[in-house]
Amino acid sequence: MRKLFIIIILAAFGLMLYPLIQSFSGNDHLSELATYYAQKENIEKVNSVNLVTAIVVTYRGLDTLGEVTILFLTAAIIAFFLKGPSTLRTLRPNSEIFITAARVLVPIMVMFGVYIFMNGHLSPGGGFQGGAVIASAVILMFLAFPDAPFQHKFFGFMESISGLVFVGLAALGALIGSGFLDNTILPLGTFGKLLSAGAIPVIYSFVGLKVGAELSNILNEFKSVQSDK
Amino acid sequence: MEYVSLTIGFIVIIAGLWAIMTNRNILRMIIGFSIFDTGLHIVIVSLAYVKGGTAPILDSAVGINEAIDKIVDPVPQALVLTAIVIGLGVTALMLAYAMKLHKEKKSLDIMSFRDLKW
Amino acid sequence: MISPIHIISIGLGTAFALGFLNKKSNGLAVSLMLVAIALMAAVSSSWFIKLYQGAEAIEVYTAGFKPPYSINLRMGLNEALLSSLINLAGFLGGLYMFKNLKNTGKHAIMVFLVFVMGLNVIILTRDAFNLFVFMEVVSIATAGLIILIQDGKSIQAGFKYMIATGIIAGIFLLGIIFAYYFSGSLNIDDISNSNLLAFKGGSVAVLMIIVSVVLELKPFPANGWALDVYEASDPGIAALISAASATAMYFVLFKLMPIADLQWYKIISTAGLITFVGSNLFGLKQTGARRLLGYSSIGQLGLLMTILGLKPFLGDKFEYIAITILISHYLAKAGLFWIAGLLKKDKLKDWALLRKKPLFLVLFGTFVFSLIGFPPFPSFFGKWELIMSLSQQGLYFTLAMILTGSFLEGIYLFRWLGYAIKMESNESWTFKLEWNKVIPPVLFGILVYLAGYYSSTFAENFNGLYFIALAFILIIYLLDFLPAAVKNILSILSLALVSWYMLPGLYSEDMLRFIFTLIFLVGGILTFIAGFAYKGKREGFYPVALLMYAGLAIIIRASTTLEFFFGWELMTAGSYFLIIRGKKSMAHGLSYMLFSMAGAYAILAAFGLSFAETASIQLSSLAAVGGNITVIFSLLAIGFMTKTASLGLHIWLPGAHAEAESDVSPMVSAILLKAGVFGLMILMIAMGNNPEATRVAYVLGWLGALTALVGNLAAAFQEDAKRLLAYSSISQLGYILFALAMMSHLGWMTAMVYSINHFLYKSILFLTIGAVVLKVGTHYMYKMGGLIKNMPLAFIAVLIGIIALAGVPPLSGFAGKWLFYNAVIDKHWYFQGVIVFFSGIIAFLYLFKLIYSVFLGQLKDNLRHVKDISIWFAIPIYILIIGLMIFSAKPDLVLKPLGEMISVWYPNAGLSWEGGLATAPYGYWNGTGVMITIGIMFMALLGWLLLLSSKAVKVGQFNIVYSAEAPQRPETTHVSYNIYAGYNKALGWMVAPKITEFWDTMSDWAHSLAEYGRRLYSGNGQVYTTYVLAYIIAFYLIMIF
Amino acid sequence: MDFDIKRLGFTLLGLLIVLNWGLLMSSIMRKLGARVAKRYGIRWFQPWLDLVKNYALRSQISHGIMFYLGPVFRIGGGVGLFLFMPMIIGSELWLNYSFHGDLVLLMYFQFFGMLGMALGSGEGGHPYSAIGISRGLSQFTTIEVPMTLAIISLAIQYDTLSLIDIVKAQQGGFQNWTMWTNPVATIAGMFSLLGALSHSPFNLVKAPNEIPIGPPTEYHSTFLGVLQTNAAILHVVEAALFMNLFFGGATNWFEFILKTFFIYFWSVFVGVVFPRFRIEQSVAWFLKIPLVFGVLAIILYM
Repeated sequence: MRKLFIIIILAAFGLMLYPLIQSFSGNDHLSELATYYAQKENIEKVNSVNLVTAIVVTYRGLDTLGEVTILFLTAAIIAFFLKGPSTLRTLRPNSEIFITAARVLVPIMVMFGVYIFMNGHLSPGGGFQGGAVIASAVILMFLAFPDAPFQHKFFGFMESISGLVFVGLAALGALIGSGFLDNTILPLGTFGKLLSAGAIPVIYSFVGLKVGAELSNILNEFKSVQSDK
Repeated sequence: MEYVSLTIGFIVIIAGLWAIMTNRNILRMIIGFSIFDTGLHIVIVSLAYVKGGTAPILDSAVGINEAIDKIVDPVPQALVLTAIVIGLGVTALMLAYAMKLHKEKKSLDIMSFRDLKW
Repeated sequence: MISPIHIISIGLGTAFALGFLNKKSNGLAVSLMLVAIALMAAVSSSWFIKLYQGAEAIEVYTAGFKPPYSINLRMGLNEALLSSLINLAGFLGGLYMFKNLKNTGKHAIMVFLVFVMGLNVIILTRDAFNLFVFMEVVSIATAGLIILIQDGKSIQAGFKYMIATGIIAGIFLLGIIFAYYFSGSLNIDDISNSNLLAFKGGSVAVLMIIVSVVLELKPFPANGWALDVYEASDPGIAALISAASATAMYFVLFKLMPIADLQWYKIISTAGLITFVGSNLFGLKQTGARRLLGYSSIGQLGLLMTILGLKPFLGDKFEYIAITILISHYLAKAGLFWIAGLLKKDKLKDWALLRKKPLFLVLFGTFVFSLIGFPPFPSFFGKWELIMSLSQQGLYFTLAMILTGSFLEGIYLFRWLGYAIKMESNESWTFKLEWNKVIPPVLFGILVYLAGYYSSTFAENFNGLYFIALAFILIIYLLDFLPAAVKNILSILSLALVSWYMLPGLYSEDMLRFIFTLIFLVGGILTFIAGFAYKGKREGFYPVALLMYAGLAIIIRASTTLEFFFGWELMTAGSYFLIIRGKKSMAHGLSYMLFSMAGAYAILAAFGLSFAETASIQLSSLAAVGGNITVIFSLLAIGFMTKTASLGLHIWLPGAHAEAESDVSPMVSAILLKAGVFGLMILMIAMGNNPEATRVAYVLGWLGALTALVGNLAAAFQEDAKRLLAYSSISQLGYILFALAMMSHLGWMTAMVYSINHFLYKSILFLTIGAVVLKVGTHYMYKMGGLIKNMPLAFIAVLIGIIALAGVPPLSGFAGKWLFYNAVIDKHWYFQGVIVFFSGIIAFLYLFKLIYSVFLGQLKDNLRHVKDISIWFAIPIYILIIGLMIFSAKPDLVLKPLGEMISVWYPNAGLSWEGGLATAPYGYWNGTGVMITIGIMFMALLGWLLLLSSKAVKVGQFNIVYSAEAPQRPETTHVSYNIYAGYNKALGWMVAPKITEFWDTMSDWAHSLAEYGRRLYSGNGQVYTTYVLAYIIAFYLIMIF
Repeated sequence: MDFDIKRLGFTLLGLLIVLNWGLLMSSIMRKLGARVAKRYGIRWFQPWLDLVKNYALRSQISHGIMFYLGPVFRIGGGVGLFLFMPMIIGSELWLNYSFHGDLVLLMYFQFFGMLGMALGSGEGGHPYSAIGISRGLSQFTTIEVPMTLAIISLAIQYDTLSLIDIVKAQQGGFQNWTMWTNPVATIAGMFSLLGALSHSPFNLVKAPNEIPIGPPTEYHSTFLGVLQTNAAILHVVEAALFMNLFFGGATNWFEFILKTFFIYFWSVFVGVVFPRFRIEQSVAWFLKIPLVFGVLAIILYM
């Protein structure tokens, strides 16, 4: 009975979505807004090879700030939410292969993460992606070395400092540049080089650090609900 | 092509909602949310597609002067990035909730958590 | 000026920086957070001041690009106001939760700070996607704050909140992305300019955007999750969710509405209306404070949503209405949640503890009254304008539903207030009050008054002087620590001052108002004199009594319907508190309040209808009403009749008057009821000439006659002296209603004479019986008896009172009866007249019972040493008796000017005078002559008897023939117990409590409906998601059809 | 107001006539009642003897001030009613003080005595007196309903509430009496007269035979004398009221005596024929048949 009701509702919902498909006609050319972003003179104003990055960090940087804030919030909430005495668990020891592979892979993964966010304005990728890769290195570590101490102070510090830098740079844009999150507070550099696009690589790097730190923190909180001792 | 991905996106959305609304297990519900979010992301990206366009990253294939004609819309791509991260945050928080709820009643059945009502 | 964007920098920067602090410096962290919120508040409020002084709204572009290429924030007047409010609530809320936050640690502090910051961005941003992002920020922060207390319930509530908002956010995002696809922009202004509604897909996108914001506003019935949040989270958080989040979300809807069209406004207003009524209906069955507040919050949001939906109809009034009601809700609801948190009691009945701290009781009352929309609070003015505009637009159904919802809200809020004031409670206040938890509600309490004053300055033709009276009452309240005598003197002086200021002018200009002023104010002074009999402080008595008198004086002074209604509501509030002071008055106070509220809403609706027709709120413009006259007249009459306690609307009165304190009974009986009479007279003067009004008046006449009959019959069967007098008041007011409804010269003369007489003798009787009750300690007549020897002063007063009430010549009561006969025959209302006459004779039954049972018969042993009534009661009683005697001996002193006054409206068929002899169309009467004749005859006969039996021997009490058996029920041995048993057998069916049963049944139905309906909220979070989705579908169906 | 010694003198004389006629009438009626019951009955001057005996009794007790004042109120009610009642039409002086007030005054002045009496005997402290009063008041309320209807009907008919004018309108012959011009009102009025004079079947209030209930039992000696005096006056004045209302009034004392006798006789006649009602029966009864006649009386003249 209940399921029938749900089926009816979902069917109705599907019917409601149908006009959207009906009115959808694909795109033959860029929308006016996108055209603006893709115009040469405007690209040069930001000087980022990756247009998505230009939008994410500069044009719509406030969204990104919100996004960072959401991860920050989640980490903070989980931190106090899952606090409390942990329950014991017993683990079977990890296999040698796994541990050895982890030893090799973790530094590489961290490096790769850093690479991704530092090149966010030049190639696919960016702060979030890089941060996520770093966090996956951390998760691998948790699995391989469950007893290893987690430097949560370090990660907390990383998180705060990168957040502050982000906000600071953004505010600096409002103070000395033409607006909040203006990337031209730093020299725009040569199009296509690592040191270009003004503040974008700096901001994205710190976003990457922050995301990495936050996700690691979250993972640590989940982990520490159970302990081995 | 874009119609297909759009329709698939919608189907995934409805599938996600179905999962949320019919599974009494909280973890399955959370998975339902992930599916729902994924559907949304597919829809967003489908809307960004421009016929014959490529990724909005300027390189040897797409010069700075011809960007307008060759790339797909970068805006939804930026938005979907944000949306994904938000979805991640929400999922993480829900999982934390699920842990706490389980700790409270040793059950993951949503029906067990009806202390507040009326 | 600091750019508004730095609200974000400050908030986020501080939140990030808090991560550096270690565990030990949590106190510092909270302080830093408060500093940050204070800075944010400083930014927004400085913008508010600047914009209020006329500066242009500013736009902030991010990254230096214009929208739609970048995200822009707007700081206009509305934005500045709302973000200031949010930051203020955030600051006080943070202060309030200082300890909780400190104990939970820096992470919770960060979440709190981000929450407040996010709300600010929601207000400021003009970009749809950015809005989505920050709504998610706030929603996640809320999910975090809900679990701050970390108990099982809050975790469940938080999870339900997350799944519900998860789906809502998804739909919102879908809507936004399609809006972008169709319009090519994410800027809200661009989207609204691109006419999405022109095609199907666009409409669906608009639907998704609007409906998800509506869902964020917790519409009924898709709001089960929100109720759980209000109930389970820490009250400090619930306060913020209710005050700050709701404010922000409401603004979002306001911001997004331009993308939709008129049809959508209508849908929104309907959804709001359903929420308002439904939520308040379900609130009836709640027993927990926080869940109740949740229902109330949702109800208020529904009202606000309705108002937003009505924006196209309200025109330039919209902002005033929305802001006043929003601010009332904001201040009151936050305040109530904070008080709930202080008290730490969730059961409504346990709130009786609150009265151990009078300050909080006052605050609680303030917030409740401001939620309902009583003056002088902002919502009063907002609701007034809303009703005026609605009726001007002809939206009667909406109007009726809004009033219904408000009424339902009043039921549970006043019931709750009654619990706090009167419920039995043996607990003592054990926990300490921390200053940081006291300041926020106190500050909001002060603000709600200031906001009220400020709102009144926008109202047209509103005399701000009335606030002086309120300020004076406030002073009296602040002086509450003084002994009662001092406050009594101050109160008397203030009434005397007002009388001295008002009376001379009225005497020459407006006799009608002069007489009522005399009754209200001089009567007030006399009843205050009796107050000297009370020792101690009498906490809280004087402010509320003065509030009632202020209301009465304002009614007299009022020149516009707004002022009249203002006074009317003040009077209601004051008298409510006076009534509920009585010993067992909790239920009576509530029923009084409910009838008064219903009556007030009827009046309000009628004023609205008249405004719609005449486009004026002058009281005099009531006369110009033509089209809807039957409805307006009936509504006003019903409204006023709730105060005159006419049949059907009377059930509040007996208990309320009987249980009131001894000197309060005459205030609420002899004086307060006359406000209804005054209202009826104003009404009939304005509209009486219309033939349609005459038809309604015919019904009123019958109603008055039946009221008189039933009131007197019921009085005859009472065992409680004050209840008896209360029923007597009902019937006396029935006479007055009947006489007024005749709408002729003699009829009005009768009504005025009855009003004056009733004031005189009912004051005398209630004061005397009240004083006796104070001495003997019981209301029940069968516990008294034979008091004539102990209390000669009281006996004489009651004797004179009942002779006058019975209408026996030569006292002034007869003047009313005589006029009444002439009026009835003149008007040809014979049958009604006979009923009234019959009930007049029944009055003898209860009058005899009253005086006999109390003063005659056998003196009870336990009363053998009772002293006479207090001198402070005797003074006003005898002043009134002197007044009564003068009126009796020289009725022409009063009747002649009355006649002149009434002939302005009804020039024909008056009295003609020859010395003391009055000649009416049918009869004649010489009051003075009758008095002298009877006086001489009586003295002569007395002399004769004295001559014949001067040697009569006085015998002892028990020197009578007496035989009795051992009693089963002692009271039955008192002869006056059920003395009219035979009469009861014959006629008792007429007073079977049919009407009480009727209202009880109504109330039962409402409660059963609420009980049944609220099962909708099954507690299953998954089910709530189906509601959410079904709600969206429902909107879609409405849209396509 | 001018003090008119001549008017006072005539009024006192009228009072004397009325008192003696009242005493005589009561003795005649008691005699009649006894004969119907096949008893011998009292001697015709018995009421005067009773009166003299009571006034002359030397032992007098009082329960208090109100007890003392009760009879004063009571007789004040009777005498006052007499004062405001026009006795003989055609003579300005026999109209007493009726120029001070109209029919309404008369109707309400009836209560003056009742109330005083009730209070006085109430102070006596005997529960039975209160029971008697409660019954009296209960019955009285309903008696007044048909009476009021009848009076209003008359007021409509004659367009006045002045008793003098009502009587004057009935002059000029037998056929002008209200009895013929408004028979329905007359019937209603005569029904309520039965109650007003408290004869059987409506005499539970006094219950003279079985139990010592009712106010008079509390009083004795002078007080009782005063009450008996009042009773004599009141019966005649009540009858006079009905005479004025329904039977054309009186233009001389002979007519007055004749008419009041027959009016009084009517109640005695009914009383002899019917047994006594209980209080709830009599209350209900007055709200049945007499009420119907009263309502009819008004409907006919509306």
